Amino acid sequence: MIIAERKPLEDIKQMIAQYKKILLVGCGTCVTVCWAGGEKEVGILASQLRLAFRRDGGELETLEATVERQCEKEMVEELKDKIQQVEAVLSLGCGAGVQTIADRFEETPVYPALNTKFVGMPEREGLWIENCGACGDCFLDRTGGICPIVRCAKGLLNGPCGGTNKGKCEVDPEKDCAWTLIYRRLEKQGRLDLMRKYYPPRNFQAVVRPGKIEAQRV
Amino acid sequence: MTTGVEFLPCIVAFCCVHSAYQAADAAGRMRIPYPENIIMVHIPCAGRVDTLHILRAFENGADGVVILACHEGACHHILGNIRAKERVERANALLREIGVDGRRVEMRTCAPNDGSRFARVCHELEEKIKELGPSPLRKHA
Amino acid sequence: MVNKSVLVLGGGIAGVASSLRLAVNGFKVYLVEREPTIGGAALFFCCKATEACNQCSVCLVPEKIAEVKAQPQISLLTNSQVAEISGQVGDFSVRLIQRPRFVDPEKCTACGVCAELCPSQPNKAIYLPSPQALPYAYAIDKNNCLHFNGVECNICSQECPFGAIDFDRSPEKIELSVDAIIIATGFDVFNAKEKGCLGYGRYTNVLTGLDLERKFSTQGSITLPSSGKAPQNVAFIQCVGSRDVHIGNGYCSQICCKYAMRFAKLLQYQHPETKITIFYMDLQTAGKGFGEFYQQCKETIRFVRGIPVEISEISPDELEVKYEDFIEGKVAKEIFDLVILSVGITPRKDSSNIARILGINLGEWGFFDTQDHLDSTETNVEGIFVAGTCHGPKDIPESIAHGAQAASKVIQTLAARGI
Amino acid sequence: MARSFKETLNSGKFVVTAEVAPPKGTNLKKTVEHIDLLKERVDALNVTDNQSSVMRFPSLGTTVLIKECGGEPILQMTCRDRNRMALQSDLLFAYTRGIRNVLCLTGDHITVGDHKEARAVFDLDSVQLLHLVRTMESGKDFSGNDLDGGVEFCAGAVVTPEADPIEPQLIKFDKKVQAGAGFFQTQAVYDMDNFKRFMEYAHQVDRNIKILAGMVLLASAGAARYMNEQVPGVFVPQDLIDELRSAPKGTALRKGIEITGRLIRQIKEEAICDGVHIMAIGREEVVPDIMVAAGL
Amino acid sequence: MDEVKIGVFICNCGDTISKSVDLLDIRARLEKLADVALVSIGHDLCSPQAQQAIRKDIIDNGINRVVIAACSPQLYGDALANLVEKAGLNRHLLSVANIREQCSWVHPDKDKATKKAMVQIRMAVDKVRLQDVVEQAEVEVYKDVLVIGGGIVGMEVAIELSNLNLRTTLIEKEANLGGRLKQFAALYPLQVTPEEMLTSRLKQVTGSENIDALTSAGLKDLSGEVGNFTAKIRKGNEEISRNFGAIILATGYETLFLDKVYGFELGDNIITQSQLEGMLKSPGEIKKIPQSVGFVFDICDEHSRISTPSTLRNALVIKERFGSEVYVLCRNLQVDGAGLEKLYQDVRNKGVIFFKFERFPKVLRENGKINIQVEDLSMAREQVMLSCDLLVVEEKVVPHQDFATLESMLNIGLGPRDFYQEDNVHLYPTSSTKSGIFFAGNCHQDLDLGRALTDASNAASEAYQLISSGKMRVEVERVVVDPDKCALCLTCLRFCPHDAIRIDYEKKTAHILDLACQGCGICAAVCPAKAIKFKDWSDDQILAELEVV
Repeated sequence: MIIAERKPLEDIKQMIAQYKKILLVGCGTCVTVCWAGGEKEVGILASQLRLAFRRDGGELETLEATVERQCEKEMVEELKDKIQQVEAVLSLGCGAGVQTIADRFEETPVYPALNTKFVGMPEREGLWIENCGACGDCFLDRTGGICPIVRCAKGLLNGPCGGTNKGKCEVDPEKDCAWTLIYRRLEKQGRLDLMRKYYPPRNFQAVVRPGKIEAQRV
Repeated sequence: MTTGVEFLPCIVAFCCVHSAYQAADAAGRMRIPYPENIIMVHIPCAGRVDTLHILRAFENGADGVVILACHEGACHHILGNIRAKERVERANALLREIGVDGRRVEMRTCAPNDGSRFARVCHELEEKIKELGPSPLRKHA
Repeated sequence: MVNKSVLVLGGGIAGVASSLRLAVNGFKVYLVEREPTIGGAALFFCCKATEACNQCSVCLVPEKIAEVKAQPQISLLTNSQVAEISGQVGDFSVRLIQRPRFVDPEKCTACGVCAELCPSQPNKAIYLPSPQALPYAYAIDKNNCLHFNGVECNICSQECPFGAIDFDRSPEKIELSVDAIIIATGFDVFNAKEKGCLGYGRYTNVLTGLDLERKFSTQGSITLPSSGKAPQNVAFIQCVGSRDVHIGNGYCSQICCKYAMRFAKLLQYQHPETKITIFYMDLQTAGKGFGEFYQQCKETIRFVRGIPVEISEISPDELEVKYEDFIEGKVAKEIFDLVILSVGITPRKDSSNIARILGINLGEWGFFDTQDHLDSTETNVEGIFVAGTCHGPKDIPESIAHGAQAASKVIQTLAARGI
Repeated sequence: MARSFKETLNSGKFVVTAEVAPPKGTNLKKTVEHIDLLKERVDALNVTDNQSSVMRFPSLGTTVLIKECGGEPILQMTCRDRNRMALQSDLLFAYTRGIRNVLCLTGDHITVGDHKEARAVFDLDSVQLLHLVRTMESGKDFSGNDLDGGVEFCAGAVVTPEADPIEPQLIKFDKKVQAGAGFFQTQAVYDMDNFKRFMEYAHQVDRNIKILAGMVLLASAGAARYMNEQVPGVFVPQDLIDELRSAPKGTALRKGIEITGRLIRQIKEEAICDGVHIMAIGREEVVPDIMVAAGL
Repeated sequence: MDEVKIGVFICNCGDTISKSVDLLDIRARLEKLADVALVSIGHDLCSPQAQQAIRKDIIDNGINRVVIAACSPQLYGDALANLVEKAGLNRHLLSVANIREQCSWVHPDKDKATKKAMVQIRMAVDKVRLQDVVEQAEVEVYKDVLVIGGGIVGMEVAIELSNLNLRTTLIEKEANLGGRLKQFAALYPLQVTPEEMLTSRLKQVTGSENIDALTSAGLKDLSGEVGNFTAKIRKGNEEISRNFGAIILATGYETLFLDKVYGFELGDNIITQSQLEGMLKSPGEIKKIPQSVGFVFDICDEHSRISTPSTLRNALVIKERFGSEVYVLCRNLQVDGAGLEKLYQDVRNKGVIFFKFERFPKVLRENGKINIQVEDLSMAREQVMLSCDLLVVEEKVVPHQDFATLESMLNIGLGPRDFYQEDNVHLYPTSSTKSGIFFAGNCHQDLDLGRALTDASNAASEAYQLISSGKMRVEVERVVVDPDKCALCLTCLRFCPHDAIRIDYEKKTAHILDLACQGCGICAAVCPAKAIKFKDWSDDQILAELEVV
């Protein structure tokens, strides 16, 4: 699931400083689940912006809308009449959402209110961690289901670096060293041979940016 | 700063039905006066207040917002007052981001049969908001 | 619907709990209460929360009373006492005497007009028994009201917008026939004056736990009775009237250690600079979450093992407490500006008379005795049960549980006898 | 011309190597002094490659300098700063300047250095780098194209004998040996029993693998405590720390040298491994004293 | 939605409110508000005739939303809701403004009080305009109760329920019922002996056809909500699935000997209370009658109601049976149970010597004897050396081992020291955070035998009260999830304090269990997609009320 986080208010204010009337668009899927861009956050950000503008002596009129998925052209189409009434759009979707709106309504400037961070999962409610780097060449079959590319700071494929200490990573003493976790799981499953094999360097161009997938006709 | 006419702060109080509302009744029965300009919005539990409600209260011109909940460990719904405290902290952060004094949002606790404490809390709140002055977020004339 | 009826004698928290449990299960309940309002002693206790709740359970009482209000099955007979009871289980006939309240609870809306106009000093003759009273109506205190002391005054009855006040009411006899009886007549606080050497009643700054409850629930804080200043150095003395065979109380009242520590915490929350000492024999710190509470108390409160034997007043603000300090092994003297006697629970003075009326026997220390110790509600008379502190010391949740147990035993006994 | 490091390794002599850290600039004066001081005394001189991700004068440049001064350099290469193309072209250049020894390292993470926002490459890791060197020696580049003029190196790697947990390290050690590592220089070791246990394992994997025990000079008790807490996989026994602490004021360095000397003499006499790699980080000038203290 | 017509009924409470609140001015201003069809001021709304008049007004003017501005809803709340219902409206289309206790009684200044009363009534009008109908319904519920734990408390609960003729299933993980009762040597201060009590309870349990006792059985899985729980019970290797209306946990406690705290291991002359009780229970086991016995407690667990009574009991049994010397060392005697103080006096009169310590006593083993060095407070801190040939030490009271798995299955939260039941006043004495699940005995509180039996009876009657009628009244969809908006993010499920939310994977939405929901509204506030609507306190109602600021 895509995890995003709201930009600081200062940055958002600068983006829309010159506008009097804007439309805030939320997205009902990933960013709702990670509490960043759902209908509730749209309401809170709109209210905060109105207060901020009033604090600086100005006035801001806001329209609010939340589409089911911002990365679908048909769903973004529903914003048509609201967009006509505003000078700019502030999108609370992930990067894909912002660009779907920008591509569809080219005459109206579209601004991102969130920073799309990573593909991840909730460790507990309110705390999300990255556990997939979308590298295009999944390695999980060889490590018992723990991704070294994302969860090891250096993305190593052949075992831990010299910097691991008591199972923790050199970069952050709180973070587990992925290879220690892999070692323990493979040992538990009796599949340490997987760790003993040599793995050649990764194909870093497995996903030529920007990625594209052409599905066979269904 | 108050130009002659005495600044009367407008405070919105989200009152939990299980504690603050009954404490207000108890204060009433003991005829203990407290400031009139506290607008009491009743909620089934302190956990029902959303950060949006707090911000909207400021948009409508409130000078201070308070959530009056049960004491910690005495909430009918166990976690209601703890959730409310987290939301007040978030509202504080949002207000500071806007450049407004975060102390305008606060959470206080009281017991349903403690009328005198309810009145005391209301007076303290009014003093504090008077000291902070009118909210810069009021609608312009 | 069940056409069985039960008499619950005593409207304290235990009686209320029994009545609620019976009413919800379809029983008709006559809740008889001596005072003008139900709620018993606990209704006048104060909330002992500091920044967090300290689990004193006092706020459960108004909650349960609100539930009684919502139960049409329960009819309240306040200001009344039992005169005579006869018959056996399934067919008790009860004669009650109801002292006049002079205010009709059905009509009175507690609007307060009468109290404003009442001329009697120092406190009004017509009053609201408590902010959370039920029935929520005013009552007239006969010996304080001018009307009954030879003065032609009926201002309140004329001014009452609802015509609720009627002076010429006389005590009424009420006859009832019920299937079972639950006695929940509660307790009396130990009269600290019996311990003359501790100076209660003689020295202004020696108070009991009950005085603290009253002061906190009315004023919300405590000041020295002698000077009105905030207390600097407070002493709590435990086991006053409990665990003392000489005065006939060979039992632990169970609640004094708990309320003493909660008061100590509340006092220090309001006046952080106050130093507090608790003199104890054996600290009763068992109970849900109370061990952890005691650990917190240990950080800020001084505990001294040894019960003081004598208090003498040097000046109203200086009380010299003489006690045997086990740690140093010598008799020590210390000055405090406020001393609280943690008085315990004792049987009601009129419990022997009630026992006579009902024909049930009293236990060793004057509480009502129960059949076999395993079932702590059935008395020696079948169909008569006991609930709450009239059977022995209990705190509020335990009284509620005991009341519910009595109610459950009533349901089972009557079900067993096919009534 | 000094004997090649490979011959020294195979000669069965007790091999001693040391380390030289290039400057953060172009003033090579001190580096040349260190090279001249040590080039005769030790069998080979390691040159660190942006150690702890701190940008410095390049390792390749320093090894060429050592060659010019007549020393036998070991080129250290990390995978942090160069991708597989840059690594191969650097190796071709090094070979042409007579550099025959290379130490393959994964390298510290970019965020522990002084260019925390730089892009870390890590195209390869140390094991893959060893495979790269072997592939080039077979006359092909890493994509299988023929080289016009080949190379030939004595490639080595590092290992942490007292890492916690140790098993993953040992698995990686096997991989490096299978990848053709000619020699190993270990992380700092002080507890000889632990090290002996590691050596037994190492000889099980490959009888004639050459291992040099890493010797880091302890300048004070504080430095020893720092090593224990901060440096991964290093375990300084308490008695050494006490020994350092009990040393009178100002003589802690002398005590450090004496300890390192004693450890080297023990390794030599008990033939625990094939030699030592002396790391006197920032105090290259005392290496001769250590060697004297070790009776080399 | 038919056109909204609001009726505002203001009570003057016998012309007392109009003394400090200008009701006529308020009425004038209210009549101008949109959707307000009728504003009437009554003398006393609580009187039966006034309520008749209101009902007539509602029907005549076709009012479909009612605002009552009078005294505290606590006093007449239900009566007013019934009134609205009798007038043909749903009882949720009512909003009350308390202009007596919270306005005229506390604000002496007339125009300020009038202004506040106007604000209060305006908010009630704005709120009632958006209030929804919430139907009430009666739901069939199972009249069976599951009792987990077959100790004395579990059996007592089952017996009580069967006397109230409710069917119960009693499951016990051991091979036979009785639990701790089988171990006790005596039950002082109660006169009855453990054997008598055990046999009487077993007879009643096996005798009653209402009780189905399953031994060496455990709960494997639980689903559903109050009124219809579905429990999978594993007995031996077979699995039984049954439905229940309520569940009562009586899993009791276990004891643990903490040698690190005591600083020495057990041996043949240092044993724990449970071991001593085992020996006293079967005298044959005692190889040598101990001449002097020492009891020591209050070291590893200072606040338990278990160590004092069991020590006093066993000291008395030893004194009576063997007449040996008995010493008791402790810090505080927990005698706050019925009859315990008297037991303490009896034990002392029988010659048992008590020592109170502040610092822990030192215990040394020397050639078969145990020497205890304690600084006795009652003799002015004098060092006292005791020697005895048997030392009985206390064990720490801990929850039964698989409390964690059971808790995660039932999802009811843990209280202090990992015992059940959160430490919250409103749950006392036996309720859990989830309606329909209750606790009895030492699994949630520290109880001596007398209190445990009261607890058991109370838990049984709580369950009886809940499901004995076989039906439960429920507010249908008072809190409802809009499936289109729900993003299945599970936030509401994780935040609900009463575990009243489930995920409906067919309809791809969260689903609120009406019976289990206790109406706190936390889910509505926390839902990131604003998909949850709490009909009595919805977001738009609260925001509408805030417009008055």
